Amino acid sequence: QAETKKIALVVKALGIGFFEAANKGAQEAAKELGDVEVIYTGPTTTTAEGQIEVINSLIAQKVDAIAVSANDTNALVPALKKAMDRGIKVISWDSGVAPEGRLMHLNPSSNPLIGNMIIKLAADNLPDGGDVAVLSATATSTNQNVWIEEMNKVLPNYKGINVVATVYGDDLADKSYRETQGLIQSHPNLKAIIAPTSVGIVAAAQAVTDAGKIGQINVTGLGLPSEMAGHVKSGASKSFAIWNPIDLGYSATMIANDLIGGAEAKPGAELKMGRMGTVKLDDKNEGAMADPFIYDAKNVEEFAKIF
Amino acid sequence: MKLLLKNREMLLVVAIIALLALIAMRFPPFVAPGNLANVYNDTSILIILALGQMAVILTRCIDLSMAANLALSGMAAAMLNAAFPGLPVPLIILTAVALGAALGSINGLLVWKLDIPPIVVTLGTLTIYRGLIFLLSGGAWINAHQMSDAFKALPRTSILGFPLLSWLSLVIIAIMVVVMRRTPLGRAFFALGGNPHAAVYTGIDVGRTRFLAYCLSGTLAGLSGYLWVSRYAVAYVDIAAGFELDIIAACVIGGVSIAGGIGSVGGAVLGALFLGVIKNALPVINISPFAQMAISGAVIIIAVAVNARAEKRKGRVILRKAEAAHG
Amino acid sequence: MLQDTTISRTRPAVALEGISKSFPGVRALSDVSLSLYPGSVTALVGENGAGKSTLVKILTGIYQPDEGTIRVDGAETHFPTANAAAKAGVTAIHQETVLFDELSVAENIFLGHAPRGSFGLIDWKKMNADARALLSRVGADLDPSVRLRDLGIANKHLVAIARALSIDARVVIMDEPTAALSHKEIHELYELVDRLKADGKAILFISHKFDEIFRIADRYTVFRDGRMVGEGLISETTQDDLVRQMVGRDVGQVFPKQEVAIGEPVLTVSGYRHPTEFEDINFELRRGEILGFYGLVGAGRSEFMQSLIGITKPSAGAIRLDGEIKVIRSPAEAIEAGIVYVPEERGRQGAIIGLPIFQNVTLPSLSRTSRSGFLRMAEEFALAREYTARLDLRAASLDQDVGTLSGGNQQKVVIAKWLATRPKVIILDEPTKGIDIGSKAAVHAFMSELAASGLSVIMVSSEIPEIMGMADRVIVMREGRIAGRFERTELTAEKLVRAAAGIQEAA
Amino acid sequence: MADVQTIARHIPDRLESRGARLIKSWETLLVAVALAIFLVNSFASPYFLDPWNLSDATFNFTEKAMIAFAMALVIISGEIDLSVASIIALTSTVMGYAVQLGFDTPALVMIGLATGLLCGAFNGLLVTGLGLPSIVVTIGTMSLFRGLSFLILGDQAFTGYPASFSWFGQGYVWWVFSFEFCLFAALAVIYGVVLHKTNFGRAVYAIGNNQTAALFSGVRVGRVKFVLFLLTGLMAAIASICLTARLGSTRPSIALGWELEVVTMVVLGGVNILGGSGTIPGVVLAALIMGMVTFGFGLLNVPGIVMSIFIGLLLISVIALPILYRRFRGRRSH
Ligand SMILES: Nc1ncnc2c1ncn2[C@@H]1O[C@H](COP(=O)(O)OP(=O)(O)OP(=O)(O)O)[C@@H](O)[C@H]1O
Ligand SMILES: Nc1ncnc2c1ncn2[C@@H]1O[C@H](COP(=O)(O)OP(=O)(O)OP(=O)(O)O)[C@@H](O)[C@H]1O
Ligand SMILES: [Mg+2]
Ligand SMILES: [Mg+2]
Repeated sequence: QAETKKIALVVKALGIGFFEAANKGAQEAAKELGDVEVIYTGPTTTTAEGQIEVINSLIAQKVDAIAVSANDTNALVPALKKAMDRGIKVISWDSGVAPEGRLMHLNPSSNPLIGNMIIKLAADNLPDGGDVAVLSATATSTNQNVWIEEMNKVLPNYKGINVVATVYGDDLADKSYRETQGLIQSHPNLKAIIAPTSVGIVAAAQAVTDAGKIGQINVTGLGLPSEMAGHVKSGASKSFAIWNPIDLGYSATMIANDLIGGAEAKPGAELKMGRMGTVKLDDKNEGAMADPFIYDAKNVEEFAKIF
Repeated sequence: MKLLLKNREMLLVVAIIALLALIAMRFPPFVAPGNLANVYNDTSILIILALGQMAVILTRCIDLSMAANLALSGMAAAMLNAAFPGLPVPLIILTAVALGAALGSINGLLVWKLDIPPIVVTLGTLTIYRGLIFLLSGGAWINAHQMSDAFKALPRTSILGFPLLSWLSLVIIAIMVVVMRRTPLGRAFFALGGNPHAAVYTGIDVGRTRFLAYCLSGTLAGLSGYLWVSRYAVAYVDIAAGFELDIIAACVIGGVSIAGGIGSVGGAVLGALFLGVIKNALPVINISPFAQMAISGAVIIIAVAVNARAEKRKGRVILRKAEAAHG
Repeated sequence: MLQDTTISRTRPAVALEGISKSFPGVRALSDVSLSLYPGSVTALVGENGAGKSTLVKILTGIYQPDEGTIRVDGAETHFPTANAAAKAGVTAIHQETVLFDELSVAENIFLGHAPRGSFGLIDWKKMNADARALLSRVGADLDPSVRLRDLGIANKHLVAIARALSIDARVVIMDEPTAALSHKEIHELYELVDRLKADGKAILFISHKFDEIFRIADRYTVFRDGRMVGEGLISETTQDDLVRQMVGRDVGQVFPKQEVAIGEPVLTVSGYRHPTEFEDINFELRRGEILGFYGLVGAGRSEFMQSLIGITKPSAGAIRLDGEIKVIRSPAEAIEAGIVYVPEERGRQGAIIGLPIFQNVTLPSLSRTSRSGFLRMAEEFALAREYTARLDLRAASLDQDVGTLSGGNQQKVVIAKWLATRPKVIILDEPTKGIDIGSKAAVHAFMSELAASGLSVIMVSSEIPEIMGMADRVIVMREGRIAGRFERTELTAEKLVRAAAGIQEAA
Repeated sequence: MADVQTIARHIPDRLESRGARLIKSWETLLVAVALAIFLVNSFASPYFLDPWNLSDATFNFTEKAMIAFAMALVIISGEIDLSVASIIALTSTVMGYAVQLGFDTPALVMIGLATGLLCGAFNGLLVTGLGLPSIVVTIGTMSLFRGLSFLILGDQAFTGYPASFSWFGQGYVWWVFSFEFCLFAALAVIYGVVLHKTNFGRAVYAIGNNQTAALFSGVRVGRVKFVLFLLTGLMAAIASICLTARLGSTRPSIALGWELEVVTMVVLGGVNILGGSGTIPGVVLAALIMGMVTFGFGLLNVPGIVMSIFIGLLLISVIALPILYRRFRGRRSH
């Protein structure tokens, strides 16, 4: 009988709903595979040093694979390189690390698609155009920055939509809340707030509700149905998008298992993702899982029970 | 005595007005009464916490665990609400306050009965309390949708046009004024901080008084825990992480002497407001959010330097005393 | 023991029986008994460290006795806290000013028993009014709302006295209440004591000033080394008798002054002034001389002496050492130049409690015992042994924390520390303050030896006998200025007191 | 009484032998704790006793310990420096900026050290020059220094450090001994000598026990304290070089929260937070203990925050135990 393979799912920080859901998917994959044990771990605050400490202890335990959602694109590279030197398969998912530090990166969805999606969600509810603002996570988070960049690229396609400010809530509820208050203050004509982060979107919706601006300012972006259900119901958010974090955790685990099994991550390769099918790697060894899915008053209740 | 205290508080009032004027030049709507009320509301929790911290600092101690206490009490309140949505909110608040007081009393007991230096005690309990939140919640967040509407609504309830949170902080300021000025306990805080040795001669039990100061700061932290969690409608391990330093900074800016014995309710409130105005203003006057931290740091340093100037002991003036006596 | 029939018939208001109290290394009180009678003033006398203040603290609930009982009106009681003693009607003016600089005068008076108004809250209006009344009773015209730190030392003492009176007591204890008071205030205090006596209060009065004791006391008790060695009626004793009981030997022995040939000037101070503390200080100090500096507490002597070693910055003035002008900006430079200052506050400025004896001794001389910045323990022990032996230090080992030594021995360590720097000029600020009679004699003998060996000594002292016994010349300071200069031959206690208090020569 | 006065007594240098003092010392307690943790770890995880794993684990504490040495001196002198983690951030940012300007490794190191020294000098000046309480000053500079780093970097990161630079954080001197570990060991020796064997170290103790008396005794109190703040700045800069080299990138949030961990390490090492006592061997042991606890828990995949509970409990109990013990003994002897 083969020994159980150990796959570590390293997240940005423990306790965040999105990652808890990803863990659910990873456990599902482990059960399906039978001979895989998933170690769900991560630092308690979203710092690179914390993740390095975690990665070092995973290397010491001689895990077979590490799948990481990185707090910092570059800072993890030395530690992850060391892991690869010791024969550990390393992939990144959700938030990526620089190519030298991993075999492949699994994007939840393609970055241009997400960038387009978040601005589209805002624009769809603004037929006459208007001012919108972005509330991001930490200024250092890789994925948010990429999405905002992609969003700005397609901005000219949306006539009349002005992005008036980009602020950072650091993925802290209170800071996001205060930043939103600031936005409401300084931009009296604000029509929408785009928060491509699950912490920020909830805080922004709360701040808009408290300021009595429901109906005037629409909060949208990326969030979890379970956390956003109330705000969709109240009208603070008309719609938002997210990919399924359970699927993401599931896919990352499956890919890691495939790599342990001998598959090679190179441009053009197709890696197996169990029930999610396969992912095809591009020239940067990156692949995308699926399109983001839109949630609104019609379907949010149903998904809120799941994640 | 009053004059000098008044002076220091006046100085802060002037500083805050100057600050508001400066902000108004860049962004006039900031000083609209409605917005100022918002800023006050946003600073309410800091004010409440700063008052608790002040009591502790007055007795020559320090409470680094206040923010962790807040987070733990807040998480407990949120989890209680999530688990039993039917539970009356006042009961939940009471639980949070009691838990906060209990956590504060642990600090107090360690300082009182074991004579461990306060900074070590609260440094230790800071990490322990944070860790307990993780153990309690398993690291999971409690989100808005898990909280009952009544739970979230309380601090937002509007009375005479102002949210209850603002009123609550005003009530606590009033209570603290009375406690600090007109109860033996409040006076004992000042006396003991000014001269712990002499305090014994006046029948003040130094250890017990410090214990009570910690209970007070813990109670206020517990209350703030509920307020924080319901106001921001979310609870997780890291809420208010690092906030202990803001609390201490508010006290220091407000002229509370870190060496104990000197401070006032008015000063602490103004110190908190000063920080609150800066925090709220920076995002709207288009100063890079990244400058925020550097500015608060500079403000703290300037405030300490100014306060130290004001505090600097005048010489005993043997000569002038002689002249006065003869003249 | 002496028995007096008239008094023993009235019951004592408070009686102490067989009280003992030890501190680590010191037995402060052993088996003392003392009774205080209504309407009577008992004087408690004894040398420094005899245990007087310790007894006061036991009577006021600050210390707990190791053995013995306290009776109030015949009933045995305990005073676990200061409040308990106050409730039982025992109040005290303590020797240390146990006041709060940051609080108002009124609050200093009423802290712990402030008048309460509605809801049990402190009634500030009443407190200020009551404070004003009490202050006028002790003859102080102070605003009760002013902050204490803005008062001078004498007014602070008056506040302390008012505080003692704010408790409706039947036993009033005064531990050296006049130490910092001026003439006028002292007389007002006497009248106050008379009034209290007439009101039937029992009074315990502690003082080192005999004129005072004979002026107001009815009875006396003498302590020596923590024991009661005598008691009786003031009317049946004399000053000499009291001193003999206190000291337990001839007083002359205490000041073993050697005759030394005075040499050339070593230190010349000219035009020293400080904007607020002192001005116009000029004098010279000669080889082998002991120059006494006398003055009342707060006369500015310490402040001036500290300016000589660079702690207080003078605004003008110059020092010549052996004829050469020296600029001294820090104690380190002073030590280098050969001027050392043995500070008056032993605990705060002298001994470094927490460090062992030998490290205390060698601290200012490290440049001599070390080599290129690295410590050499053997040299340090040798130096420490040499100087502690010369002062006849009593200790278990040189590695012992100075904090564990008795006050007198701590003072010896401090003096050894400065001597080890091999100075030319040594300034001793209240060198025998708070040390026992044996050590005092040792310090005096040693001071004499120092002078004989060619050192120049400045001795700051507030004790007239010490000044008269030891000094070759005396400079009297008052309120930051020199108020008189006296040669040994023309020295009288009266001249010193007059100069220090600024009283004109009697007509 | 009389005979005592006449016979000059010989006072011995020390009462207890070196061995006896060693056994009663705090360090002995720490060695016992360290051994216990080592044993528990060895049994709890099969991966613990592996030279390479242990070597990797040293990175958990070496950088913090370097700062802890200087911090120990500052705390013994009765002050505290809470800005160290922010100095790391600012130093790292300035070095990152210098990289963008094309400086090479030796220049980067010099620039880093200079930045640390400047920060230390700023703290030192405020504390000794203006006489402000160090705890408040450094709470202020803690925000200021990291704030400056946020101001410079914003949402950016500096990367592209030269390959030779990364050796400071990733290089090995010999076999499993990393450069960082060797530097840690060397600094431990240097600080041990400075604190325990030099006049400067003696001055630090004297100031910590009684600043006024030290001043009266000719110790240049202001100068010594200023140097101590310079040293913490310098050590923070050295730690920053190692950490930056190890991460290969600079973000303003680098080393967030380290100040409390460093203080914890120092206090756990037996340094009295109120000043006056403490030793470098104690700090070294505390660093090892904290490193082993973190690593041991890490091997069991226990979240970091649970480890911090353990460290917090360890901190309080290690300080409370001797107090309780003394009290218990005192009660029995009565
Ligand atoms: N808290 C204490 N700890 C240790 N020793 C003490 C303490 N208080 C007093 N002593 C010692 O007890 C002895 C008696 O001191 P006490 O203050 O009672 O003397 P005193 O008679 O009041 O002297 P003085 O005339 O100088 O005021 C002294 O040797 C003193 O050093
Ligand atoms: N206004 C005051 N408030 C508090 N303490 C005072 C005041 N004035 C003087 N003192 C105290 O009285 C003592 C003597 O003051 P200072 O040293 O300046 O004068 P001095 O002439 O040297 O007196 P001494 O005879 O005690 O040496 C000091 O311990 C000082 O702290
Ligand atoms: Mg006394
Ligand atoms: Mg003096």
